[in-house]
Amino acid sequence: MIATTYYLALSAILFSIGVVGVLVRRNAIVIFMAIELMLNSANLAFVAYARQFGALDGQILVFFVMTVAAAEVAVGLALIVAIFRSKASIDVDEVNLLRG
Amino acid sequence: MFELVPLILAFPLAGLLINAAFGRWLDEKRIGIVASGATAAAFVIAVLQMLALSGNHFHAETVLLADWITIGDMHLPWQMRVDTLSVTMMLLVTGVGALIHIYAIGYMHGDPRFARFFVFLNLFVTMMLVLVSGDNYLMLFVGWEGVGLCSYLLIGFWYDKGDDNVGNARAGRKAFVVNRVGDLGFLIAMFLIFGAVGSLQFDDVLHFFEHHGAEVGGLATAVTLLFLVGAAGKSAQIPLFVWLPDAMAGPTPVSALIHAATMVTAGIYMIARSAPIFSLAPVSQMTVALLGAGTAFMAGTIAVAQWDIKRVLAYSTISQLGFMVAAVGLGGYVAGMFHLLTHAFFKALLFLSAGSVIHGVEHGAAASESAARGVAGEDYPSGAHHAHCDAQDMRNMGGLKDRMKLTFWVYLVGAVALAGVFPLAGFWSKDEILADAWHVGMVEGHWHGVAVYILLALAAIFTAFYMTRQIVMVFFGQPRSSAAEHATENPPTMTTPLVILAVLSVLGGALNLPGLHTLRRWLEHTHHFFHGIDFNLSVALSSTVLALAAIWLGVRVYHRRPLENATAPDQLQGVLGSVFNFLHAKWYVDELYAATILRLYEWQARFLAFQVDWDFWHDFVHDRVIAAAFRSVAAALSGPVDKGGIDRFFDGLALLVRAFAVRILRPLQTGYVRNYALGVMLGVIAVLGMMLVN
Amino acid sequence: MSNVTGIVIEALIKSALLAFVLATAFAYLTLAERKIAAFMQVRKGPNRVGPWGLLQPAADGIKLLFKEELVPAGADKVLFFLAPILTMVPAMVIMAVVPIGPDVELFGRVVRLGISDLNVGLLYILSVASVAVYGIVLAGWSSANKYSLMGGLRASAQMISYEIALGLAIIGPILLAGTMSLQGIIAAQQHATWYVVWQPVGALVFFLAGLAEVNRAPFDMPEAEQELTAGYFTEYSGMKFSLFFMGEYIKMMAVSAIAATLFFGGYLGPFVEQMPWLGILYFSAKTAAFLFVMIWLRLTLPRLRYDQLMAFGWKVLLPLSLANVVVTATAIVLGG
Amino acid sequence: MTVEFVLFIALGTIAVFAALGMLLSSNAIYSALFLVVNFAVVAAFYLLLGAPFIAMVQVTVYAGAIMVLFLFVIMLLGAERLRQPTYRLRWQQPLAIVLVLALLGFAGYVVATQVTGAWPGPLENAAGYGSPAAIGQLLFQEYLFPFEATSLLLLTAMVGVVVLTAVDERRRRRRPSKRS
Repeated sequence: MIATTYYLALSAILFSIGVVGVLVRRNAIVIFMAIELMLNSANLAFVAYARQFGALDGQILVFFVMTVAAAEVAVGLALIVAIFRSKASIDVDEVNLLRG
Repeated sequence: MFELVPLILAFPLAGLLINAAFGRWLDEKRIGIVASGATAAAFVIAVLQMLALSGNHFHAETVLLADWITIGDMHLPWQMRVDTLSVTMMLLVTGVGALIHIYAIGYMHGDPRFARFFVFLNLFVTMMLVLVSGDNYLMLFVGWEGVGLCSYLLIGFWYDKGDDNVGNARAGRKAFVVNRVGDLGFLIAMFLIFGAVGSLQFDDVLHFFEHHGAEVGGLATAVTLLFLVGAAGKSAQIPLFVWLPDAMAGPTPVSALIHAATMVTAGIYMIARSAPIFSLAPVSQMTVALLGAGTAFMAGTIAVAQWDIKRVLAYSTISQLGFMVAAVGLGGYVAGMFHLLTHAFFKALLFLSAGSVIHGVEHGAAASESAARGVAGEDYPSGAHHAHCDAQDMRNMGGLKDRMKLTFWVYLVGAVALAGVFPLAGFWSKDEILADAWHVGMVEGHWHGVAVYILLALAAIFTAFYMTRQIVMVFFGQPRSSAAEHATENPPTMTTPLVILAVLSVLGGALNLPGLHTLRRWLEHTHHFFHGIDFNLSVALSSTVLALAAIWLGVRVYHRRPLENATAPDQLQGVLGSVFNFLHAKWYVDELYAATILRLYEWQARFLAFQVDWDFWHDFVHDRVIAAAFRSVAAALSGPVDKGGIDRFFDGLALLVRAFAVRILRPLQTGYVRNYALGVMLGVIAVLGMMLVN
Repeated sequence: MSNVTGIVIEALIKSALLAFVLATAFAYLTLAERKIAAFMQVRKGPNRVGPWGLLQPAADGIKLLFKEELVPAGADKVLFFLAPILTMVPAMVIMAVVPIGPDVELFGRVVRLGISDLNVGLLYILSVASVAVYGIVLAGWSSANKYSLMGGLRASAQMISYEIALGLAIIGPILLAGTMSLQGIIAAQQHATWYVVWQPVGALVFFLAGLAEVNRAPFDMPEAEQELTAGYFTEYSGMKFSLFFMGEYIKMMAVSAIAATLFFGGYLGPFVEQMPWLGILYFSAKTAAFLFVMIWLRLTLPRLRYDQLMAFGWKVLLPLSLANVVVTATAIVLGG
Repeated sequence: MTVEFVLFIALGTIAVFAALGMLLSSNAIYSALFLVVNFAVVAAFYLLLGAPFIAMVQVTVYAGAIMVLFLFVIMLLGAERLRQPTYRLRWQQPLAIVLVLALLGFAGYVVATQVTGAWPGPLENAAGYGSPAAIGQLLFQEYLFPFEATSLLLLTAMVGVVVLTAVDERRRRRRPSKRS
């Protein structure tokens, strides 16, 4: 039995990597993947907690997170495709029409 | 068989719905067949009801259609009543109605609003049947208002014709408004009845008055007088008769059906229906009788001095309605109903024949005009009243006897019947009324009976005289216009109903021959008040002598020295002078109303509008007091307070906000997603840090 | 501890055995396909190498082994090399949860004929099947060839689309048996009849979707020769090519085996309880029957157009399988 | 304990390196593949944590569907590499790293001080823990409403995607054909 702490630490590390991905990468798709990574690290923490307390609710939450992630990816990728159609690029730095 | 009675409403209703929905796609023939067929089917139902009644020992029967109004303890069912009185009216309405429908197919040929006309006619038949078949006063009132509406619609049917192109519409309005006065009386009467009895069912109400009427004193008198107001409006009695002559603006079949044969008799029907109440109120009865007799006399005198063929008939109608009202006022309900029936026959006949004459003359006008232009005779639609000479003015006619033979003969029959010459229908019914008056006056010794008798006898003399005058002016002598010269006989759809009605006018008296009293026996089953008196030979003889004398006089005045041309003065004008003018101007009744009621009303309205509303309320109170006060306060507020203080404060605030936004906030909006994400991250770190510190 | 070691050793032996059997079966499946094709087209087929051409697969293998491995200039070399392996591995791994016979006694211990029996066995099959698409997609992309890329894209779209119908078709047996374990489903069919009786629509959908999942005719769009030369493996040659080939045939076998297990009672048959080894025979026979049908279909039916294929998947199979699930669930609830 | 711990360390290392690979590869395809590896390892963790159902769903949904969709879009757009490097927001990179280190510091502090001492060791899980049946029971009884809500969410997403990616047929038709 591995202590829950380890899983939490691993989850924190993966989450941080995801954050860096969102903040640093310019490729919209990669940013998306980084967000998926963050969701996954959260899922990992959920499952670890679920085992810690012997309650299945954490696993159910993972289930819902996956559903939301699937929907989010579908819409997000569709948005990226739409942006690509008009800009011929998926560089997020080129999509700055909202500049003040 | 009584359960068939709803069909009597359903048939005309279906006819009107079919024509209203599909009329624009149907040709005239089909529209006419639908409408006439619907009315004829209703007539068949009415005949079946009559047979059903005889099979039921003439006992009244009610048929419940639906619960209509239920408020608390008050129940007003939508219930139809089949008794001898209502069946009589049903037979009359549907029978004469069907004939007039058929006639109208020919008369309205080519009219652009052909389908609408028949929709209105069917609606009228439906409403009239609601009126006569209802089992309570409220249903009667629904029909009452419904026929009023139809009357309005049909008087103004050619709403774009008449004086200034709105004359017909105005006539319709006049009819409607004058009728409303009567309706008001009727309504108040209903309220009184309901307040006293708690029901409007005929049986309940009449039963109440028969057994407790004496206890409530003046109620019966009040109710009956108010009923009289209603009846005066609908049946064109003094003082509300003024609308009926104007109603001649409608197409002639309408005049025949509504303003001679059916709707105008609604008042008589209503009084007959309420006979038990009237019998409790001798004052009302006397009023009714005198009013009817007065109307009969007055309208008779006016009819003598009119030139418009339909106008003469209109006043004649008022006069005859006066006969009926007088009859029911004298308690001679059977005589009144009898005269109602016979009058329906010969007045419908006269109107339709007059329509035939007008139609013929219009054709003649069209033919002479096209002949003048050298164009072959075209079939001009009747609706196009484009003749340069008035096709209804008798002075433009003359000599039509040879050109419209059939019309002449049936017109003659109708006129003689109306004049009350033995043995035609009018003779029997009118004599019964006179006999009633004689009976009341001489036998029972009431003074008003004598007065009524005298007035009615005079009216009968006038009747014979003006009918003679009309016949002579229209059919004898030489044509006084090219239109009359070219007049032609009309198609069989128009003449066939004339012949049928002529036969009825001749034989109608058989309904209630002395000794047989068929009608009286029949009607007695509805109310035991429906009794009659026996034939009075002296009255009959005297009235016949008077009528013949009047005819002789008419022939003498008009036939010996015929009118020379269309613009020549009337022969009577020379004899009577200003009296003729007075009569021709209809006793100046319209002018009297204009001078009294209208002037007063207008003055009061003007006073209210200009003095009270405009000058006082608007100019003084609003403009001076309120507005000025408001304005001064607003000026104070807007000037120093708003502009000087508040505005400047917010302007400065806005400048500050703008400076802040431009200098600091705007540069933050880089438009880079990653930048925003960094902001989010900063926030997360900050929140986490705060949570840890705490 | 020795028990754990025994289990590990047993699993290793079974895995190796399975790999060997699958490889051999693949070899002879290619021969069988050629023979059957020849029979149906009234010709002889391979008959030169060995008696009745039985050594033909070995000859083919040796030929492919010694062929030159070509790598296109613009290719992504790592993925180009990885793709065939990624295709092969899921195909073999998927068989791990399929029981090929009842428990037997061997060397004094009860041996389960089948590597593992997961309580989420069917989910395992689905997840592995969903991963199988990577090899094809990456092969298509890494070849730096338009045809290959098209093939890869088609393959991914097709497999994602049909996976849904496949998954929904599997729900029928799960609902009936009340378990996701394949052993459990077979056991349930021992009491009831074969599930094809209760789930004819489910079986049909499963078979058709399975055909599409393994890119077999008439759903072989990713490798449509006329349009895409050879689709995603246009640029492959030698051993890498044979790995793709092997992957496809092993997937065929896997789909057949799973179909036989889910709807046709797996290893069940007469006298299995008395002679457990008979089970393997029954199982093989059923699987072979499916394989025969697949080959038969390929030789009979023309290829679908791509839009027809997608429309069929989304507008026919998916609603059908959904309706099947609804009807099955309703029937179970109503019938207790 | 030791075997399991070694397994954990090995898998954890793979997970972290896969995540870093995702972060650092310049080619989006490699990023995606690294992420797939990461997901697979996380699935393995789920197995270790007694959640076989979630593990299988993780592989099916994340690896089998979501990442395939990513790959599909990357290939479709030909967008594995950005065309030209931009020099905007260079300053953000160090700032981001500093912030993330702060985050890690917070997390480490919390895990080290508050979680470790406060909790007993993980409970031994009852039989059937994490099985499809148990999850189904919970999902369709206690979490029925959220479950239905997610179905609505998915439907909405589906419609949204169709709308977003649909080519405007009218605009396409208005464009004059080159041949004519």
